[in-house]
Amino acid sequence: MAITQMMKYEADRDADFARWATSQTGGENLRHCIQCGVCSATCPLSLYMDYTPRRLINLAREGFKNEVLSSLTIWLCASCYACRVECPKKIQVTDIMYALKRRAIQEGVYPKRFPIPVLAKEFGRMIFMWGRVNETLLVIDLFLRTNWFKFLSMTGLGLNLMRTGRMSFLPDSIRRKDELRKILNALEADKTEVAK
Amino acid sequence: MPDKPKVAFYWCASCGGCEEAVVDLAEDILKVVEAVDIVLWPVAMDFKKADIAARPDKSVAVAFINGAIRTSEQEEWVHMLRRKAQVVVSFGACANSGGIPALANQFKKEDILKFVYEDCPGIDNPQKIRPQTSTVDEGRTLTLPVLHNMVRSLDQVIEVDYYLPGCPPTPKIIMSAVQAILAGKLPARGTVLSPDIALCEECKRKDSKPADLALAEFKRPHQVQIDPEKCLLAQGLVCMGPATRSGCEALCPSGNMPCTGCFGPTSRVKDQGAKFVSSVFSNIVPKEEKDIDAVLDGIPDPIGTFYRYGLSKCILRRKLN
Amino acid sequence: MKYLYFPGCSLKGTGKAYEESLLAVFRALGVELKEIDDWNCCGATAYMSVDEAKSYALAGRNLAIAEREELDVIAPCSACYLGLNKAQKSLQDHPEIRARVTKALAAAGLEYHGKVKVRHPLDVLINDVGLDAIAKRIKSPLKGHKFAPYYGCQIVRPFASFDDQYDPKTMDKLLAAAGAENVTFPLKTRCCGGSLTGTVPEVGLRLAYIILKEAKKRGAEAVVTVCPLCQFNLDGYQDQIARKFEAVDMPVVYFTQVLGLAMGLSADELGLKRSIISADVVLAGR
Amino acid sequence: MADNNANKQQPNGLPRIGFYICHCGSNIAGTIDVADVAKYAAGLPGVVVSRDYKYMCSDPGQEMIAQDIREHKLERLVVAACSPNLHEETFRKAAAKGGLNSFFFQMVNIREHASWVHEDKKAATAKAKDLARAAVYRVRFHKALEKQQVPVDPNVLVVGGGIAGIHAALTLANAGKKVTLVERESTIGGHMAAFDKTFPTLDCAACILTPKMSAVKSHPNITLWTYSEVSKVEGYVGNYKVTVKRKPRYVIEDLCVGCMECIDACVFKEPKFADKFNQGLGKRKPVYIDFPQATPKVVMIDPETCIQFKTGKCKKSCAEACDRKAIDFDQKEEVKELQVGAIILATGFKTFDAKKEPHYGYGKYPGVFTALEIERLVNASGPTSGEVVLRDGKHPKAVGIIHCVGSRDEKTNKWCSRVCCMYSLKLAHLIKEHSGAEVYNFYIDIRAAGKAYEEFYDKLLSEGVHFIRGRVAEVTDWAMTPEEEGKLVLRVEDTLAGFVRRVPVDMVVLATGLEPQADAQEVRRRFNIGCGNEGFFQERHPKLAPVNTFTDGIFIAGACQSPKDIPDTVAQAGAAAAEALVLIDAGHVELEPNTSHVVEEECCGCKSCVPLCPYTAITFDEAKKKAVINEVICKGCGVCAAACPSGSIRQNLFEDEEIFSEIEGVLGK
Amino acid sequence: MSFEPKIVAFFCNWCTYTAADLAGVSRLKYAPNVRVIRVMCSGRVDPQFVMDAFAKGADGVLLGGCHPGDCHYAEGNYKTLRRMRMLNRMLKDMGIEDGRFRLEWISGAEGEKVKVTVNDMVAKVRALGPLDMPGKFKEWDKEIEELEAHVNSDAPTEVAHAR
Repeated sequence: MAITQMMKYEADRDADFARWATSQTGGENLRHCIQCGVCSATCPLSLYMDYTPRRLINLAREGFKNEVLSSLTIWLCASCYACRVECPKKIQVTDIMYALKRRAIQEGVYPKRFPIPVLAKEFGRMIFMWGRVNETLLVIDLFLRTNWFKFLSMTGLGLNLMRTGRMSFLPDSIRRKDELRKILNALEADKTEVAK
Repeated sequence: MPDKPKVAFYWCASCGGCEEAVVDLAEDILKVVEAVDIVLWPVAMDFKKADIAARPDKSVAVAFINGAIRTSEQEEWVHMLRRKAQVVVSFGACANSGGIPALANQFKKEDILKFVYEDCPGIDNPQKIRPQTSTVDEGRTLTLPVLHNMVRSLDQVIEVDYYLPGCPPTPKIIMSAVQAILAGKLPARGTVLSPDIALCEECKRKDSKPADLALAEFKRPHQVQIDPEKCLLAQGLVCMGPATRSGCEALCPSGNMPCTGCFGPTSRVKDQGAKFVSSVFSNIVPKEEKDIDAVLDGIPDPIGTFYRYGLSKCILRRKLN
Repeated sequence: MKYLYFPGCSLKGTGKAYEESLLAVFRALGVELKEIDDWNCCGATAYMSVDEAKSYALAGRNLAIAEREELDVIAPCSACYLGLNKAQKSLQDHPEIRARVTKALAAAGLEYHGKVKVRHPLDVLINDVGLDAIAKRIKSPLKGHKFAPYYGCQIVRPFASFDDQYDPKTMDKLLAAAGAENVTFPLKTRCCGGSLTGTVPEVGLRLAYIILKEAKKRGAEAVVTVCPLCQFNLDGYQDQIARKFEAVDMPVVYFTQVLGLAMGLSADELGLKRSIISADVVLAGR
Repeated sequence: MADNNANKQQPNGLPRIGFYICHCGSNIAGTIDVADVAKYAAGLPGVVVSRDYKYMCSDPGQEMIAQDIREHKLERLVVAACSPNLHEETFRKAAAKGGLNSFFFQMVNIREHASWVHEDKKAATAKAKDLARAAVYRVRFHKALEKQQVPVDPNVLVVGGGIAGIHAALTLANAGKKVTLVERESTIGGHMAAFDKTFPTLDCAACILTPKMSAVKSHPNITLWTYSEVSKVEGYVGNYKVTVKRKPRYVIEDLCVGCMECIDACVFKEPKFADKFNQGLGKRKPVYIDFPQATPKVVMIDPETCIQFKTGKCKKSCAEACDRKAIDFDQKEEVKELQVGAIILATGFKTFDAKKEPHYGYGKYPGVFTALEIERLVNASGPTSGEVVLRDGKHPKAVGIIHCVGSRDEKTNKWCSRVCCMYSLKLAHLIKEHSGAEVYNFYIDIRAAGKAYEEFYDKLLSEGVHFIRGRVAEVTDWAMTPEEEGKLVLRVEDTLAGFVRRVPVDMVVLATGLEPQADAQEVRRRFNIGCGNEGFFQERHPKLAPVNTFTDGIFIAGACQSPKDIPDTVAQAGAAAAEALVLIDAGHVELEPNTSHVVEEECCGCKSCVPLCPYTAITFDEAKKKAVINEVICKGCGVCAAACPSGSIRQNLFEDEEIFSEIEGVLGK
Repeated sequence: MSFEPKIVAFFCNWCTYTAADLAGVSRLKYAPNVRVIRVMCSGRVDPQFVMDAFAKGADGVLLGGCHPGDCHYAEGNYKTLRRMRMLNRMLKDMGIEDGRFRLEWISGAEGEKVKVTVNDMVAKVRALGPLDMPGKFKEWDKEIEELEAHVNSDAPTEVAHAR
């Protein structure tokens, strides 16, 4: 059993990160957290998380950026909003998770080969390309990029879907693709402008 | 025998009604004519501007000026009269507070000219000709006064000593003012020469006014069969009497029409319209905004209603553009 | 009655049966659905992890197109329903994001005013069509059938605009109108695992398993869902669940399929053959 | 004297004004450059003295003003300091001490309205100058006024017969004042009468409360009206007229001795109807008494369940059984009027409705109880004689107490209800003692601040009660493991351990929080006092005037003001009684002279003002045809002054010219 | 420098003035642009006061009273509401933009609302820009000050002005 040091120094904190987190949509109430843990208790996935949502909230507001961004927790959030509905301080936990996911992708610190961030990026790419998502192509793409072996385990499901006519290998596309691209590009340009 | 006191009458932006009012003195006018020398009265006598200009300063005992001030010519005249006269009496609602002409302060000068010379139905002016202050015609330069951007009361242009209220002032208050002046029994400068108490005091309908009006609706005179005895406000009509100075002996209510406020406010009130609103609307029936609004909708033109004779003296003076 | 219809990607793919049954039921009820012209993906949950403003802009394009007609939008997929509604609310609450998004939409000649109402078919069936009208169309009631009504998360959370957040009842009422019995199901609004079932099955499968197992324990012959992803997770992964936990063998159908059956529509037109776990038990007795 | 000063004028015709600005330590001077403001004020027209001083409200500060008034022949006084609600009276007295009429004074609020709410020093200083200038302009127009003195009625009304009302009534009665105690329910005692033991001492609630209840009943100075409600309050401090409705209990109170023969004789042989006092866990008959020590000890008949009321065909065996003929089926509501000088509101609280947290399963799972229900269950005189049993009669082996139900939650009530931690500890102790069950407390924070409270927590810890720090997400009956089958499962994050737990129990106790009474808003309107955002009655000052309200002569005590436990409630009730005594023993009150009056010769008699007065202080003199204001009745709102269409009504201290000059002042240069 | 609006507020003693005191006691921070004039009841506020404040240079006027049903004087705030609804229409007709005059109900417990309202109003009035009625009055009256020059140039011998 490896022995690790658990203590943290003040220098390990990143105050800017904490400020950033509270400035995100949904993060306004982050500092109101009373650490009651109802978010963790109601979360159907907290049993798999490395930090419970409650702990993650506390880490975020204290500015422990590395722990937060590299945690599995943010990727295991399934966006079921149970925590947001239960929170006695009206903290929009789900939206905070989204903000943390975006930041993790931006900084490239998400767990490598972990399928969810890859899915998110592929999803975005597919929308830019076609305007719609073909689930079959998305899943194939995803497993090619992450885990060949797991893909194989899915063949049963694939066959089932084919049998019931629920699978298609042709991308479904919108007609006015440039219209959509104009919108997305405008936001991209706007973002760089904001950054400047 | 010493000279009789010299008196000047002048009119600015007015309808002529104030002149009528002087004539309405009927036989009393003879007493006036007997007592004074009229040195200027454009509506009735042929004096020229030069005649007055030639007079020494303060040589005129009293100048009665009616009408509001809208043009540079009116402005020039009243400055001159102020200089020549010992006492200037602002005569009638227009001179006192802008009167009906001041309702034009709700509009821009340009909009008014455009309407009058271009858009008004019946106008045939394809070249969109507008009056000019100066025009050369066959070598002669013709001038017209400048039309100001807003209508002013007389005291917004020159100092005024006394005010005779009304649209027009009634013969009774004119006569008592003239008598007071002739007798040298003048009150403090700046006084309005009519009782400083609101109109209900002398209204015959006063006793029929209930303590609690509890109005849930406002009506306009043409919408109701007006009860000739009952308080007009109690009938849902906008009667400005409570916010209007008395002295007219409630002429309009006696004629079965609501007071429209031509005598202006009492000395304790700066803004007649605002004060009337404060009074009458405080006690309408509804409590919810939308219900209140429904009652207010019964008064489609608040400014025209509450400032019919006094927009120049509204605290805000005119509409901003 | 006429509505705009936003199918979303799933209803054109793995959730085909939902679209087939939904359109069939609405047609039978005399409600016209007009598909939104050239709609694009709503952004679902995944896009929010990429870019917030763009995610709202995806919804914004659909809403802007929809706004041209003065009709409510029906979004049957829970992710689409929430995605579009959340975008509406966020754009209303956050003027700075709204400004960015409207500017971007303007770049493509689109205008967004936030006028459209995005609604779920359950809402429309209960509140516009009405239970009475539906009851009149029930031709062969599903007597003796017992179902677990399963709503999933995103139609009652975080907003609960047409049903109770903790104990939603609209589907219960429809199923009861169809003559079926509802089992008491405390997991009505628990998460099915969402996209995790596919991406991280070691985590997601357990969530699906808990729901299926509890439905079975409570005596349901099928789980009835309102969401294509719930249906996909609960139906499609049962072989893997059997391997990891135990075999449950529980059919998972759409509420529109059940309703359609009771209205006398055929299993084929309702897409009942598209279930991976055979839904024949639902057809028993007809 | 003031009037002498009034005519002394400066060469420019302005009265001589003294201007003072307070540092308030650094409270004002930390943000506002007071010296600069003083210098600025010195240049304002009329100002002959301008000073800044560390603490104007201190004795030397006040003395300085008095001295200056004499030395500099000041005719007007302006003090820039805190809110007039705090120190206006102080400086009025200082003016009087210097020989100036107190109303030749104007206060400028530069603390609450400037230094405390602004950070930008320059802007705050500029604001202080504007406000100072406004006061200097305004004060010129001030007039000499005198306060009116009005006698105070020595009788007191106490509303609410819980422990707060009982204690306040007894305190006043013992001081020799006549008190009427009005209680809505059929007995006094309130919530405390339903409790079993009290924390942290575990003495029995009944043992300490019932002697006080009987003392109320027997006190010669107390009139006790139960089953009664105040329906109307008129008048003003020292002179309130109160209307009380006495609801019919269908039993003549003076005749009934509480022998309860009628209850035995009732045609219902067995109690059949849910018993409100026992939270519905017990049963009663249509004729009943809440509990044996109810005060007054008078039975009552519930017309909703009594056969006679429902059908008119009962054989009325209760009436027959009563020797004293106390039962009166024709009793009607009575309306009584009272004259009192002061009123104490002690209307208490209600508990949070647990059904508003549906995920805790109250009303859905029979094993879920509220704390009040458990109070009755563990009570030896309760429906189970103190046995802790489930609704099906079984004994629980494990009990979970969920804290903060309807507290500390923005979805329900934001506030901490203050008493739930302690009563949960108490119930945990009692449940364990009575049943031997495993008891789990699910808490967010344990708030045990109070004398011997922490020690009580220690005691519970040592008794082996479980404490799991975490807010429970759900009480449910779906099982994941064989041990969970047939149990209620609580899902919670054990936040101290850092993981989620599922805890199966047989009984769940919801520690529901305290809320304002359902009709608190109506009551406060009736008594013309305020409520805070959360709906509890608003005290005049959170620290310095905790039992006063913004309406003089009306005091508040107990949980109607905010959640509090018994010791705090009793302390506050004593304080409220003391404040009422201060008012009564002063014998008279001084009324602010900010009344309005009609200037007779200016009034045209249009009556516009008459209906505007909510106190009917304005009448129309039919002989003179003028409106007249009765200044004793006038409360000084100024609505009539604003509305008089001919400007013929003046409000003292708020005359038109005073306000116009203030407007000019704040905006001037 | 950006424009700093001047806002005159009339606060009723029992609710809004108390709320402003509470905001102070709670050390809430808000924009320093508001000057409060205390009245006993919002019902004391005469529409003339509002107009006068604008005329004397206010860029905005805020009127604060107790919530409907909560008036310390029973119904004073309803009287305020009714007359101010009418005043609102008149101000609009006179060209004063929406948002420069505002009526808010703020109870004695709502210190926070004072802060929010003041900040919001300051922001909105700042966006509207200066009203500056005194400046406008001066501007308007320029046309009558210029007369002398005008008339003199036309007929210099004829006119001799008193002013």
